[in-house]
This record gives sequence, structure tokens and C-alpha cells, in this order.
Amino acid sequence: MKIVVNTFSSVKTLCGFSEKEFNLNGKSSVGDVLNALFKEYNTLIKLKNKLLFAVNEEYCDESKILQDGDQLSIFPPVSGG
Amino acid sequence: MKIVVNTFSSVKTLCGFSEKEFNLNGKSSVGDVLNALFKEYNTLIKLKNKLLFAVNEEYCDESKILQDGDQLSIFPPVSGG
Amino acid sequence: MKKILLQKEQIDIEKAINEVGTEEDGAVVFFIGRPRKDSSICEVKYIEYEAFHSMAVKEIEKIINDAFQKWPITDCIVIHRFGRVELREASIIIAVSSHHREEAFSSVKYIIDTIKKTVPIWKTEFYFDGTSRVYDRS
Amino acid sequence: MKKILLQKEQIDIEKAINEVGTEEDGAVVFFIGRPRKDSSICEVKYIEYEAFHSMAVKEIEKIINDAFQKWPITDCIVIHRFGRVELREASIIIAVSSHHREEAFSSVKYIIDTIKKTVPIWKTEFYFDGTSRVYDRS
Repeated sequence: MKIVVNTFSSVKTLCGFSEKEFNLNGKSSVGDVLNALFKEYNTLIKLKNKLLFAVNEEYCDESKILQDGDQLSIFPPVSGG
Repeated sequence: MKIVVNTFSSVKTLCGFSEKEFNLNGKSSVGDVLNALFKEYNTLIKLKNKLLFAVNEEYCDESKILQDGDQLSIFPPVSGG
Repeated sequence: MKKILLQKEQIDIEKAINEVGTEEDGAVVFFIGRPRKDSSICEVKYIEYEAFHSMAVKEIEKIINDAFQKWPITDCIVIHRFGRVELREASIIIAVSSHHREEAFSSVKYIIDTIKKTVPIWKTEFYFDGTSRVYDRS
Repeated sequence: MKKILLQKEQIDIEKAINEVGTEEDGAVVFFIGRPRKDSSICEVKYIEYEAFHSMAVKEIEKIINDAFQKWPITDCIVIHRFGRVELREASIIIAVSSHHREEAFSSVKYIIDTIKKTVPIWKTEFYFDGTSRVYDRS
């Protein structure tokens, strides 16, 4: 199954992409995708435990199970206002 | 000794003057002047216990002793803003 | 910066907003008071404010000084109208700037709450039926 | 009335003030957020905001709906900039009107506090020395 990961702010800088398609083998959680990203983009680890996640533009946590076609957004703590 | 009484809002309407000179015989308090006004302007009594007082533009209570040349201001509860 | 105006003219809100706040201020809180149409008696057409000018300015000054004592704020502007004020016009504006937002919120709230209690200004409501009522709690 | 804008252009504050409030509303509370010059690191020249637009608008909408649930308010406008914002320009404005002032104060405070926690918008500070820093708490 396929999902799209999009990133913002410093996560985008550390990963070097703002949007990327990922192929997942079987049942995967947000945390599974995150661990794969940590392996590929080591420097992202410095934001571990601070990162925020949204699936299809709704906040979720790492345990959220992904569905085919989901949009997973990963970003650092927000700082608007 | 002479003082000036000035009135505002409904007190002005009930007394019919906005500024008036009063001659006081001996030591007088704000309360003494007020009682004299209640005798002369009966309808003012409906505002009794609600009235506010200032001598020379500083709030005070009825016990305040007046000095020659003082400006005594009498007015109803404020409603600005 | 502290600024107090008691004026008959409409309030230039944009001017006040541009006046408050230094480059170190991250927050401006603005309060605008307007006449309300639905009084307890009947529909308000407009309001007239009467002020004991010199004392009103002194009292507003005291309140602003208190706010500066209580909170680390930078600028404060208070403008109050007198005379006739129409619906949707501002009868009062209070603008406060500060580095962080908490103190701007706290001081604007303190200033409007205290103005309504202590500043010698009175309103008379004029109704659509031609009557009017002074707010003296009698 | 509820209105949310995420825009690159400067915010027309006077327009927003004139839009909020019916004739029954006695109070308008306005919050203006501006970039601060004195960061913990060095002097800020300007700020750039990046937004996850569609989600940001949805999150602001949720916050405004919550405020309408919590307090009897009438109108609410939230405008947030993205892109480059200079010192003394508004990065965000929040305007709320209500019959009485308490609820306008409470809801504006709630809205700005919550926006700063949940709305996917990020700032990068650009300093006078040519460096910059993303606010990601890393």
C-alpha cells in the first residue's frame, strides 16, 4: 500500500523533501514510518519526541495505523501567532 | 468661608445648577453641605447613599472637612466606558 | 508612552494602533467599547456622554499609572468620547502594548474595569421612542 | 460571523475592526501579534512564517468553534500572515465582538493561546547578522 509523507519547517530541511510517496509492506503505524525515516535521515533524530503527526490533516500519535492513500504529515512543534 | 459646589449628570438636573457658591458658617463636612442640599432640593434624596463626592477633584467621603475655597463636586455613580 | 484623550470627535482607531508598540513589543491588546442597541428598557438610538473633564483625565491617569506599576507594559493609549456617540462608533478605546501578551491582556482588562468604576463620566441613553434615561442607578 | 484568512499581504486592521460587531455588541477585543526584535540569540530583522495551509485553516476553525461553544460571542475574525513579516507589522490579528466585554476578553485570550499550541504554522527568525533560526525546540 502507498502513503504520501509531507514535511514542514525543520523536518523538511532535515529530510530534504516536502512530499514523498512511500510503499508500506502490510500493517504499519505512524511510528513504523518514523523509524524508517530515522534510519534514512539520521539528523532527524534530534527532533525525536518533539515531532507532531497528522494523518489526513488530523493530529494523531505514533500508534495510529495507516491506510492506503493516507497523507502523513510530520512537523516540529508549531510556532505561529 | 466660601466653597463652590459643582454637580454633574442627574445631580445637576435635580439641583438645577452646575456650579454654585455656598457660604458655610464654621467647620463643615461634605455631609453637612449635603444635608443642606437635601433640604433645598428634596428630589435629590432619591440618590442618597449612591452619590459620589470629590473635593478639589479627589474622591472623598461625607466626613471630609471642607476648607475655604474648596471645590466640592457631587455626582451620581459613574457610567463611562 | 502614556496618552489620554477626552474628545468629542470620532476616534481614529488605526492611528492609535500605529502609535502603540516598540520593536520589542510582541503584543498589542485593544479594547473598543461601543453603545449597545438593546438596553433593558427599549432600543437605544444613540448615547450622550457627559464628563467632569479635568478630574476624569486625572482618574484615567491614576489607573494607567497603576497598570504600569502592576505589569511590565510599554505603551498605553486611552481615548474616551464625550457628547453624542452613535451605535457602532467607539465610545472608548484602550490600547496597550507589551513584550509578551499576558500583561497586555491583564492591563487592558484592569483599565476598562476600573474606568467603569471610578472615572467621572456619565451616559444618557436616547431611545428610538424619543425618551431618554440617565444612568444613575436611582 | 466567523472569518479566517491566511494571507501573504499585510493585514488591514481597520477593515477587520469595522467588520466585527453588531449593534447589540458593546465590546470588541482585538489582539495583534507582532515580531519581536529582541530574541534570546540576537536582534531579529524580520520573520518568515511557513504554514501547512489547509490544516492550519481547519485547526483555526476548530478553535473558533470551541470559543463560540464556550462563550456567547457574536463575531470572530482571525487573520494570520505567511511569508515575510517585518518588525511592527502584524503577524496575526484576532478580533472578537460580544454584548459584554468579559466573553470577548476570554475568547481572544483562549484563541491566541490555543493557536500558538496547535495550528501548524512555523516561524523562522532572520537576524541582523545574516543568520537565521527555525523555532523547532530542537
